[in-house]
Amino acid sequence: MESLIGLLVAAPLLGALVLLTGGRRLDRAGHWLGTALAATSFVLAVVLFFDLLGRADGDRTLHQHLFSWVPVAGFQADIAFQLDQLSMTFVLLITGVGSLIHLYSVGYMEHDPRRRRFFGYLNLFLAAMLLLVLADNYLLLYAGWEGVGLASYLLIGFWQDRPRAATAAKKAFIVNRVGDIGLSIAIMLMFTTFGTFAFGPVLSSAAETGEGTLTAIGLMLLLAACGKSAQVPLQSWLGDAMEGPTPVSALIHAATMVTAGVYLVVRSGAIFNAAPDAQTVVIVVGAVTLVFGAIVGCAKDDIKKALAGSTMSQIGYMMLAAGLGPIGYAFAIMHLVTHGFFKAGLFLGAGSVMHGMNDEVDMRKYGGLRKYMPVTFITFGLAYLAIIGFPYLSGFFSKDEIIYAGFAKGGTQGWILGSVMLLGAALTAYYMTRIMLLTFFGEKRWQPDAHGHEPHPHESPATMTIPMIVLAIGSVGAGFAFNLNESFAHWLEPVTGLAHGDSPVGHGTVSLAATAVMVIGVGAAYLQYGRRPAPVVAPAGSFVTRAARRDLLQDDFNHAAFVTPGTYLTRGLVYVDHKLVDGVVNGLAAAFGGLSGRLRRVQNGYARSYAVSMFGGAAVLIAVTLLMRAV
Amino acid sequence: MNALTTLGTLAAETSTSTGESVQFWILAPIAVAGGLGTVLMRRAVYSALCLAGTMIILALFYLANGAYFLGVVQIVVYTGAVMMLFLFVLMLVGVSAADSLKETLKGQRWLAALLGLGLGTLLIAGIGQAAGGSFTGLGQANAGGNVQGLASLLFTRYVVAFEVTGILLTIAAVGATMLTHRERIERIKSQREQSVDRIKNATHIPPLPAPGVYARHNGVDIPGLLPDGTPSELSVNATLRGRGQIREVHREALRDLTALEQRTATYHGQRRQQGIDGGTDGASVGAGNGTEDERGDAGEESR
Amino acid sequence: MSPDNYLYLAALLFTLGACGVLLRRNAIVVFMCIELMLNAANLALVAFSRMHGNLDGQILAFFVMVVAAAEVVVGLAIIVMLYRSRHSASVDDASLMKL
Amino acid sequence: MSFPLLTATALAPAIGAVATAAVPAARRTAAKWTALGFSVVTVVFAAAVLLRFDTGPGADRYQLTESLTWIRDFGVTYELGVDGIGVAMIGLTAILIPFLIGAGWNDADPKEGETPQGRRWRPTQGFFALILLVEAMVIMSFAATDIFLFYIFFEAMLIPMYFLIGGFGDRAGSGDEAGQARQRSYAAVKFLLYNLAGGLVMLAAVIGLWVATNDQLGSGTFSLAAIADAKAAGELTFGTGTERWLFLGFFFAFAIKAPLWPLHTWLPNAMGESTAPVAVLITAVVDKVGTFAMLRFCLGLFPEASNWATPAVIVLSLVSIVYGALLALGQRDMKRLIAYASISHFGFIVLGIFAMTSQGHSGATLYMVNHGIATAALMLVAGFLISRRGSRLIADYGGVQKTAPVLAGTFLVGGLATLSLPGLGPFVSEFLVLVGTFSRYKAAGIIATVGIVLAALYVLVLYQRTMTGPVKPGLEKLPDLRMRELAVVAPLIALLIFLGVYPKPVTDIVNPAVEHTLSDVNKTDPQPNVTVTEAEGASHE
Repeated sequence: MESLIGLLVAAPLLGALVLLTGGRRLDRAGHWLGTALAATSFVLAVVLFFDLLGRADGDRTLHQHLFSWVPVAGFQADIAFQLDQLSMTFVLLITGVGSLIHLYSVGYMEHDPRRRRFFGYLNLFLAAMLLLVLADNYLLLYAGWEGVGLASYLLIGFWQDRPRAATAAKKAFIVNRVGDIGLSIAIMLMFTTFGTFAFGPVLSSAAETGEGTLTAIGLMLLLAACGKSAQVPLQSWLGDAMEGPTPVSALIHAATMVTAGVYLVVRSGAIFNAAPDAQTVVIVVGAVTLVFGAIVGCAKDDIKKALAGSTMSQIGYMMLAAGLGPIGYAFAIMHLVTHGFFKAGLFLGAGSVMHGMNDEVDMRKYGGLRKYMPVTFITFGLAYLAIIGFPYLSGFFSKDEIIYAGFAKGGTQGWILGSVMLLGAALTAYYMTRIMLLTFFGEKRWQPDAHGHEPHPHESPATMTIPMIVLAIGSVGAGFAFNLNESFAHWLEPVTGLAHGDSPVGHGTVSLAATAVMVIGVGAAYLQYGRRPAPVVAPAGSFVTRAARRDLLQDDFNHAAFVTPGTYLTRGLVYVDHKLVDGVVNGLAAAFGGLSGRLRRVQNGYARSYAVSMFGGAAVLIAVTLLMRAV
Repeated sequence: MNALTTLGTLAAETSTSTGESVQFWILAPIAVAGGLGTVLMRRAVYSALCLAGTMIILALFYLANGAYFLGVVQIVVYTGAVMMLFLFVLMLVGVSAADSLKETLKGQRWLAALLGLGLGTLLIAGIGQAAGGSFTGLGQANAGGNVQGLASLLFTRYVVAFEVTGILLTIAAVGATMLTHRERIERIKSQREQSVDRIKNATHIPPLPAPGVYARHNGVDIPGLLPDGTPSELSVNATLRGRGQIREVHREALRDLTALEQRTATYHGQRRQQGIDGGTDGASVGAGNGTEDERGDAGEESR
Repeated sequence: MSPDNYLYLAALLFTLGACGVLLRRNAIVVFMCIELMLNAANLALVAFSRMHGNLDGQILAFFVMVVAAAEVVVGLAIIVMLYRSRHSASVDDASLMKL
Repeated sequence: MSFPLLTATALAPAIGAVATAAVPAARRTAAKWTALGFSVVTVVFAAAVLLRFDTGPGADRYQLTESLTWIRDFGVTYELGVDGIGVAMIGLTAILIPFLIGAGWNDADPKEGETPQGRRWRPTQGFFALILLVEAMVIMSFAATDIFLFYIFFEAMLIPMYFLIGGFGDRAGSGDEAGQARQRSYAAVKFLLYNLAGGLVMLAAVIGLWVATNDQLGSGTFSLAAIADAKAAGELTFGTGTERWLFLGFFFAFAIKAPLWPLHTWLPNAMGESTAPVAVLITAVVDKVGTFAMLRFCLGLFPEASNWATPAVIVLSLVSIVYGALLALGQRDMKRLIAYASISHFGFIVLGIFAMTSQGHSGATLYMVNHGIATAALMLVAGFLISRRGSRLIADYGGVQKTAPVLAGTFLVGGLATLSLPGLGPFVSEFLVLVGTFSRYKAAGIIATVGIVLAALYVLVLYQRTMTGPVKPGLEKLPDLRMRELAVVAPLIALLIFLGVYPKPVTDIVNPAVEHTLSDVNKTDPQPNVTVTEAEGASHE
């Protein structure tokens, strides 16, 4: 069985290699090959899953040690995999959603000349992501971590001839790199502290380590998580990442990659448990992002950016839950999975809408689409209900559990967290409803685009609708299934541990409150957008709105804080290097040149003046000898 | 010869005799004067002669110091051969090529003077320091005869050096011939051929005009005059021309001519007044000669 | 008188020769001055040999003469060449050693 | 004495150089093939060295040794021998050269409309002969275990390099031929003077060393082995002052060669003006001699002084890392950008060397190899691009990826290797260096990580400006990589991936040598402060 783990990663990796180096002859069948390989690894994942189910709770951890990667004295890094419940969950999510989105892309990218390469990149992403979640040590995880970064870079910038896409891709990679510093420093700290960075020994011996070190490691890990999961303060790239093709946004920037940060935190739970300060910071980051993303989501008119904001805020939920420790880990992952379903579904829906609307992304130019694309409408609607936490859909369960856990943190902290999350829930309901109304309800507001093409909204082909349907089913049913006598939490318990804090408010109350705020949010949105037709051109709006449209000025801040000074610094240094460092050298050279220029005047070529110096020399010699004798 | 022996006896003694000192004090200033002359004379020939003089005096000093062989060699080889070589070269290069003593290099003269003084004083100071009053004469060294003594040394201790210098001399001789030898590219033309192509390209077909061939001058360095009185370069030897050693005398010659004509004219005037004596013939003949001469000259040129 | 005077004379002549070398431009004259210096040296050598009472000084002087002769031969040949090529025997005209 | 394998390895390219130079002017292609052939022969010999090298426990430190007396009076011997580090470097050199020759296949041909000036005028032959000559000298300096011998080749290398830089410019004929020539000769002279200055100081140190040994051992020696024995026997002990001066003398030369800030300014000129293969030759092969020599001579001969100088050197290397990266960001000229990137990387290498940990040393050695290959890939592709457009300015490019996707792809891979992406060789080495540094000097390690971000920045900015976006006018007809060019780049990339995924072969060779070096400077790795309980650490079975 263990040997299958390697195959999980190998299949898509093979696909990537073949598709990227294969050349044009693969153009016709390439996409099917990619999809097939993705499906293969999904099948393998299912097989392994049932194998794990077949085992006893205790030994549901498989290891596969392929070969020693970097053996240097004390520093032993291996290419080795570890499959336990946590990674199993991710593997299923990744391969499952991944395969669906491959299928979807077959239709979505049909007319793109570089479709083969697109699938190559998708496979590459799958391989890297699987490596990330299957690695049994932090260094290998780091490899996968950067691998998904690369894949997302390639996919965001897939339409490279669009300058904005290229810029967005670069931005994403750079910001992630900043996060990666955290991960690498964390690994170095682990190495210096434990002499290893394999999950097993590190996590098992985390407890008997000084809290200071652990806090440092935890914060560094958090930094990495912020980069990858677009948490404040490293969130700025996610919005721009929507430049990429929509399937990419669905797979990478909604369902899987952006949740890697949560995986990292949960995986390193042992460390965080022993470092409460770090946990607090995690919680804060989560809470801030939660609200931040929600606000941004409320203001955007670009449907994908709005969804991106929502992603941010949902991951904020997960992060917060992960920060809560054992009482939150399981639910963080649970919400992660359900979110994977409905957010992927939402994105695919959005993609299908754009597909029908000549890639128009401005929601204000949609309207009344439910008549034209019913399947999209229904699937999108179900996912919508799921995300706003409509009772007994998946979002309802996972989110409520998290909110409950927040209260369960206890004390004022608990109250603060709970209320913040409730506010978040309200905002979620508001912006999702807004999207829903602007897109599918009301009158049609689209006009011919620049080329005078009147968009003809139509339902997408089966390759696109089928995944949407599957995901819709998932987003409806997953939460319920998971929550049956906490099956999901118990499944994860051996890895993450499970605890029930003492909540001041009961379960029912929390659910009730959540539903209430949800209703409020929906109502508010309906009042604003449902009753009267929305203006095609966005109104100026208040300062807050304008700020939110600009992602709450995050880019402006980054620009002012880093980009501009950096540019000036480099310019200055170039000048210094040329004028100062080089100038000294050149000056020296010039000085010598001048000196020799003077000296060569002596060589005037007249034999007689040479004779003069000769006799002079003789005279001096005689004088010296005489002096010598005299002395 | 007896002079030599007396000098020898002088040298044999361990302190110089008054005779020698007298000789020294007479000859030394002359030697120095010769040296000065060598340095300061404008014409190279004079420098050479001065040098020769100095050398002869030095030869005498050698003799006085008991170096008979060297003294003789000095006179025969140095003064006789080397200096003559110098004079030959001077002749080749131009006897009267007197270089102006005007200094071209800036400050050269001052430096030279300074160095001269410095060097001189230093040397003299050095000698003064080293001077040890008494000295052993060449008595027993020259006992078997100076030449024999030299020979025995030369062919025993210094034989290698001697051979080497021999080789050096040979090389020098060969080198000198190599340097001065000029490779002839084409055969020397015979007189016949020369005249032939003189005719061919019609350049002074007749023999060149003779130099200075007119009244009261016949030096080779004086050009003949054309009828209009201007000198004819052709009439002077090419070498002299090359060295610019043509004596430009035609002006006063012309002046003399006009004076002569003047005189004849006046003489004729008197003759007309007096109308006696046949001296006119001679005069007329002379004048006729002169004119005849000029005509011939002019004729040569024009032809 | 003491034979040192010969040495003084030699020094004087040598200096004169040196000055000549520095001052004169006519290569031949320069040459003569060099000869003068050599002769001065010879005089000193002869005087030395007399002082020390052996003939080595004279031998040396003899060699000096020989070498001087060789040198003169070659040198004068060079001068003649020089004169042929550039119709002047001035050492200043041959100032091509300048870079 | 067995077959002199090392001599043969060095001799092969030398003979090749002569043979290539001897090819008549008209037979240009023949010359190219000759050069290629001999470089391949060298690879074979290097492979033999690799195989014959015994990495087992208890193997000698220096193997394949050869020893002949040379100048007895000065104790100069012809001593060759390699430790693991030397083997790695020789391997790198031997492997790179054929690709450089392949890449520079047409670089030295007479330009269009340029008529051969006479029978003796044969730039092509000269170009390849010089490259082979450099290879021979580099291999010798990697193999020499006699300090004087090393010094000779260390210096002699400059001569062919000088001609390579000054004599063969880019085809980037941007009109102003004369200006280019001036720039080129300036660069060549600058390169020469810098390195000569270093060499001079080193010579002084070499003589000083000889004097020191002469005073204490009675007979001066340059042989590493002899000195090591004498030290071990306690017969040879440098005074603190002496040792420091000698160390500084050697280090100065190596720091110029390496190049370390602030002695770096010759590199951008040299790499900017010379053709791409020569630029690679400079930074990937020749400069490595500097860092290699730091490991073998500075640390090996003057351990105390090395420890004494460590703080200063670490600061310098940190400055190099950040400074080089920032300047790379500021460049307008592709090749200069890569040059500054190299400066940053050399900072990493030196950092690893002076971290004095086994990770640091192995990392540095690996880094030398990886950086060589990565820079080769990036620079050569850049060279292909430049030769197509005839300009080195980044601003002249854009959207290349649309017209020449393969070129863009390879360029990107090269770039990713430069920013040390996991899965490609440089990542392993860079991380080892970082860990090695961090485990001894926390702050230094953290500052060095900044280099990671900056590297990503300059690489991706370069890629974005040149390859993405709308196609710049004048590039519509840009041809994609040709067969020859692909044949040059593809193996390099494969090599990068292999070294990234399975560097074990290299580390196995390097590790023993590293242990020796560490014991030279009598340092041991800092131990983790928590002893891990291998509870369920069933991570490897």
